[in-house]
Amino acid sequence: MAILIDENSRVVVQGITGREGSFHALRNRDYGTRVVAGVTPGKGGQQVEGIPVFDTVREAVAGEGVDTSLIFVPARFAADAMYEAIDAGVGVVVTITEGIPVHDMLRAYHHARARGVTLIGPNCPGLISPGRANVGIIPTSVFKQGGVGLVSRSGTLTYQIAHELTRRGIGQSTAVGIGGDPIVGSSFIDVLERFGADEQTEAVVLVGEIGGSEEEAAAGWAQEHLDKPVVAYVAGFTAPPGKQMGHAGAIISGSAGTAQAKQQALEAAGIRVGKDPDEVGDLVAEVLR
Amino acid sequence: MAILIDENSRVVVQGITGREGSFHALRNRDYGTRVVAGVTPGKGGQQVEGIPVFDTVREAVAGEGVDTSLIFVPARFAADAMYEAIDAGVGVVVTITEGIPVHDMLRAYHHARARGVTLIGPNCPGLISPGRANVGIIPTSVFKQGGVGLVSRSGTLTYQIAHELTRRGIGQSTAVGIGGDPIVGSSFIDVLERFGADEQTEAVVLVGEIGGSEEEAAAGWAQEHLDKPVVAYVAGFTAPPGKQMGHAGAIISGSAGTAQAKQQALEAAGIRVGKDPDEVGDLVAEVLR
Amino acid sequence: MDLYEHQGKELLGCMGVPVPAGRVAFSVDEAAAAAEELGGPVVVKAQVHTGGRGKAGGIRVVDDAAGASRAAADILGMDIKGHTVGRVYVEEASDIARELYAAVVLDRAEKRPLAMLSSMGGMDVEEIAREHPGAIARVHIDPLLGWSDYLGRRLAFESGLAADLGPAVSEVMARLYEAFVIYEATLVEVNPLAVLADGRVVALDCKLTADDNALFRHADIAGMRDVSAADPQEQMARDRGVTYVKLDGDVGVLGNGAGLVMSTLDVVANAGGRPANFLDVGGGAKAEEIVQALEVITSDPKVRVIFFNIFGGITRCDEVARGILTAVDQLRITLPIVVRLDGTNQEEGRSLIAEAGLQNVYSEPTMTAAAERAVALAGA
Amino acid sequence: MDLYEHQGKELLGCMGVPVPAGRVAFSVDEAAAAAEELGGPVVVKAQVHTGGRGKAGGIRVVDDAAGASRAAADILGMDIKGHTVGRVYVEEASDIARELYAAVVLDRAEKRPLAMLSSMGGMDVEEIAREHPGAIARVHIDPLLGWSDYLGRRLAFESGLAADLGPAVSEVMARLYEAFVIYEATLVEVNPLAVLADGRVVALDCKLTADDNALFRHADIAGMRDVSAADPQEQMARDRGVTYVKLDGDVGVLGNGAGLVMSTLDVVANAGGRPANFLDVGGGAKAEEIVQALEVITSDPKVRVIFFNIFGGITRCDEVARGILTAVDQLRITLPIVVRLDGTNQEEGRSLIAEAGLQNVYSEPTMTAAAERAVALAGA
Repeated sequence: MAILIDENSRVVVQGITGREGSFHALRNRDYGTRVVAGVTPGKGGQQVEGIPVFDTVREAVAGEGVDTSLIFVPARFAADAMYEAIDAGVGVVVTITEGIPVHDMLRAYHHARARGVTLIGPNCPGLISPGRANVGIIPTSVFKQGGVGLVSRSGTLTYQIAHELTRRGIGQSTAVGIGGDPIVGSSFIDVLERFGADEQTEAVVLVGEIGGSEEEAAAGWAQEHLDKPVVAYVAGFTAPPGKQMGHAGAIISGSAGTAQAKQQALEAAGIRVGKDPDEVGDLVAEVLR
Repeated sequence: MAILIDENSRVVVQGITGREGSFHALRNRDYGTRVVAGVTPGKGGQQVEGIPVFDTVREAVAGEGVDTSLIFVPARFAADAMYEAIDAGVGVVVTITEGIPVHDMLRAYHHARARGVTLIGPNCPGLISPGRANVGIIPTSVFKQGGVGLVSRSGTLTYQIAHELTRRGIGQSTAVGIGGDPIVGSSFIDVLERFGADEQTEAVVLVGEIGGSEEEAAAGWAQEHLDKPVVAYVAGFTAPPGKQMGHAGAIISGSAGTAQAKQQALEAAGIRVGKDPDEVGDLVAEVLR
Repeated sequence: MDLYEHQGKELLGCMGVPVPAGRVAFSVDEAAAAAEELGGPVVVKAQVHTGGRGKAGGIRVVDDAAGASRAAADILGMDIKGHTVGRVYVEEASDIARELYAAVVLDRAEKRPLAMLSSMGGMDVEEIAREHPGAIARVHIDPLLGWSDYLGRRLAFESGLAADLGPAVSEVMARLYEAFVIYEATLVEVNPLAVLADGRVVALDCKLTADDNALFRHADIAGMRDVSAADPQEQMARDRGVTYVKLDGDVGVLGNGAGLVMSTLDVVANAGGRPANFLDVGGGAKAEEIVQALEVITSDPKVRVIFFNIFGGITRCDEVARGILTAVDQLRITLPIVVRLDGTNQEEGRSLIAEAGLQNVYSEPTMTAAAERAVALAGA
Repeated sequence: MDLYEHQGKELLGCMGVPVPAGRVAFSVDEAAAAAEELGGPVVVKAQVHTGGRGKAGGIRVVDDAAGASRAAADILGMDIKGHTVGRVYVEEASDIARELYAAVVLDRAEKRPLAMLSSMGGMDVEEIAREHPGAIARVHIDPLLGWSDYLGRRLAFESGLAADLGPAVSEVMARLYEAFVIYEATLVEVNPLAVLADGRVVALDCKLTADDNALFRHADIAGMRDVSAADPQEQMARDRGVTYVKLDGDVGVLGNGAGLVMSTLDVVANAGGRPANFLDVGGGAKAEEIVQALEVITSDPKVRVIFFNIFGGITRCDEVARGILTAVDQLRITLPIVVRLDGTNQEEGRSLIAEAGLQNVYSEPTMTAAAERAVALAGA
């Protein structure tokens, strides 16, 4: 039945009248997602191609019964947008925005957890349950419905890996881009836990990158708690140490956090690691055989 | 089996080397309570009549497996003491201290709730499960073990009412002084909920006073959720309007919060209200018959 | 602790809430000088810890220093609901286009701060709530997370003020919440929050209640206490660290714990008597505190009998007994004292009283019996 | 953004952390003047964004202005691990009795700030952790609740410093946490935190990393950026809003999204090539940003081929194609460009490239094929 979002999800887009907000709201709706409301303060009462716009998330929840929010507001206002969604009772909050201050996310993370709200992102492409719903900026053409759960810290790598799966005829249950920032709302483990409980999901692909220790933690967790096959990919083997590679998340500090260390941890947990996206596709095909 | 504390509770006294702290720690131990540790920063390694003193609550938890804390530290340090207990994994935190700033309690309340920790007080006498344990400053002589749960916003009124019960031969399961401040860690409803689930408790006495709307809320809750008889007492019928009566909690504002209004709400919920502590004793004897 | 308007405005001003320029004045001359300094028309406002000063004639708009002088002469010394006006606030007059209501208050039931905004300002908030239900927008604030801008937007939209005043009122609400937290207030109320003819949004009045328990962190606010305005007996009680409220009757009541003392008042009333006061010695009172508490009670000439109702927890009955005996001796108290001691160290306490054998000190075993005895003695 | 020691100390000083008096100097004369002003013996310290300056000779204790002048002459212009010293910090010399370690850092795994205190200061924290496991006391802070005094007590007791230094180090830790929050840092490290001979506890060094994403709220910190220290190409990239890291090879790599670009580097390496750089145009790049990104890459003379790897989500392939075509035209690029476009508007993007028919622009359908083609062209 996919995880987090499906054909019944009722989505509000915060920042819907912005350029990216309206573009992707309509793309998501075109895919079949129930994009039932938008929010832009001061534009309540307007419509975006038939999607009603509200001044506050609270009104959108009251008016359209939304349960999922997709946030496109600028970085300096993004935490406030998350708080508004959480306070209004939205259960899944997906933030695409990049460049959110890390202290904002520290607070938002703990606030959301205390309220049982699932945050996805920020600095992420969102998530897609192929054939059911697309909430975010993921290009849908490379996805097809199926049994592989995909979870990734990198947006474009998510598409690349999905592309490798799809062109081998392997579909996906849900692909979740958890985001590349140092503090994101949902970790690999949070998503793996859901894939573990999801009947549609038969195998999982985990796409990591240098920096932090999320992949190592996920490897240990999967070995103990997940009884579905996992294939992994890690980007950044040739990244020079001590340099920041785009994501604040991709900082190498000493030996921990290197792609090599992550690969070792994953393999030690019995997880096969592809050397490039192409090989990941081959490995998944193998484990599904 | 009583509520919140019993003969298995392992208690740490924060501020044990102070005058009140040591006096009541020993009184509580004399009653049979397992007072297994004390905390006073800088006095770790000492003993108070055989009770080991630690520098931090964390050490007390590690060393003596405490699960309950009793706090006697001065008002300006009391919130910090609560945070220390919560962070160390203590499950029930009882604060006797009065005069704690209300903004400190606002934060402590929400912090404790988010962690599933039960706060009792502040500005309260603590609680006693007669024959099992006494955690606080309650004089034990007027209590006896039995089937009446007692919950009160006032310390001395708690003793007075227990006295009325005991001299009629009616024992108590647990008596909880929730404290008289505007923000306390546990409300009437929190305690009623526990009495409802407690097998030892056959009936409940609720002791309220003017100010706030806790009694009204508790009346409504009890009518819907509690299938045990409740008798109530409310103090402050002759208190002049607009005056603050000792507790910050006992402020009359307009008609809401008056003793009359509370009595009406309680009676409307089918709860009998005694006109003085003596009559409360009679009413309890009646409902237990 | 309630602050005067001018004190509250000083604090709000520090937090960035726009307030008109003004000066406090304790005399007619100071009021005239303040008006002179401010220039132009000014408002002279009685500073009292109660509402309704407008209707009582405590607010006057005047054109110049001479007018301010006359207004101050009328207002200073005025009695408003039992409060004598000891100071006025002289403030530049504002050209008001519209009056709003704004407040942040501690919501005890929800255990969270509550921010309120209404387009219907100027009148009493209970009146707005009664006559225009739904006209007050409300948002609760998570005390751990603090303010976030969406709360201001919600208030602005839900009060119907967003279209033209959205950013201004959102900003004021954020500043009021900051003041509420920084000053550890239990109430910050601005009524009216005025929209001026030139479009500015300013606080024209301010009611700020600070948490007494937090004053140790706020020397500036603690220093704002107007000791001259306090009842002398209540001030005496405060100096001695006991809670005292003067009432109308003749039975002096003293106990430990607010609940028990309130109950004692009720029991005295049920027995047909009239309490002279509420006095709570609090928890853990020592002998000398008992002496001081009796000093406060006996300073009220209406008191004909004293009812001591103690149920000891942290308070020890022996300490209380020692205090009573010392006080009777030191203060030469001849009034009858009815004593009821129960709880911690009750035996020692009762023995001390019995052994002293004082003629005017009566022990009673129960609260009801003690109340009846006290009421009988008051009538004797 | 890493701050220099003197900048970090300035910020810590504002938060109430004790720091010695000091002056930054950009020349020998300024260093001498600073020493003169401070009086007495001073320390002259190279200001560089790297560790190990002591071993490199970048720290000198001198007696007076003349000594400071000589030290500054030696140190200014010095190369320390590839960083040229452009400024020194002249600080009053401290009489050190003991060296401690103190830090507050963002713990990504725990998603909470972590405060650390150790009695073993002066050496590298990794070294302390390796050689004296257990010598570093650690506490996590709840970001919603913030600091509370018990955390300082725990650190003091658990690091064995409570007996004589408890209050002082607890206070410093509270101030460091406040600095961490107020300045929105990801790291505040004081090593050594020194106990002086007179008992004072002062920060003798400071490493503070501010969150680039939060600089819009901190104009003071943003203004501390030393543009002269940045690599000119990286600065050029920053000015153009793209993320660029220079590497050693000859295959210029450009993609959207850090993960994909890193993967591209790996795939180039797997194909036997050597990437010349990491360049992430980020999400939603427009044509003009593509042009600017190509301007950065082509400014590196070592680049022999450019590999464009785009998988469009928020980025649209047609925009990228337009950018490439414009850049080739405007910048007169003759280097071979291998382009791989997938995702949003991929058909339009590929058509635009195909229709333009440029000789030096090659389209490839897959990432691996494109990498192989790029590596082959680089070797050609």
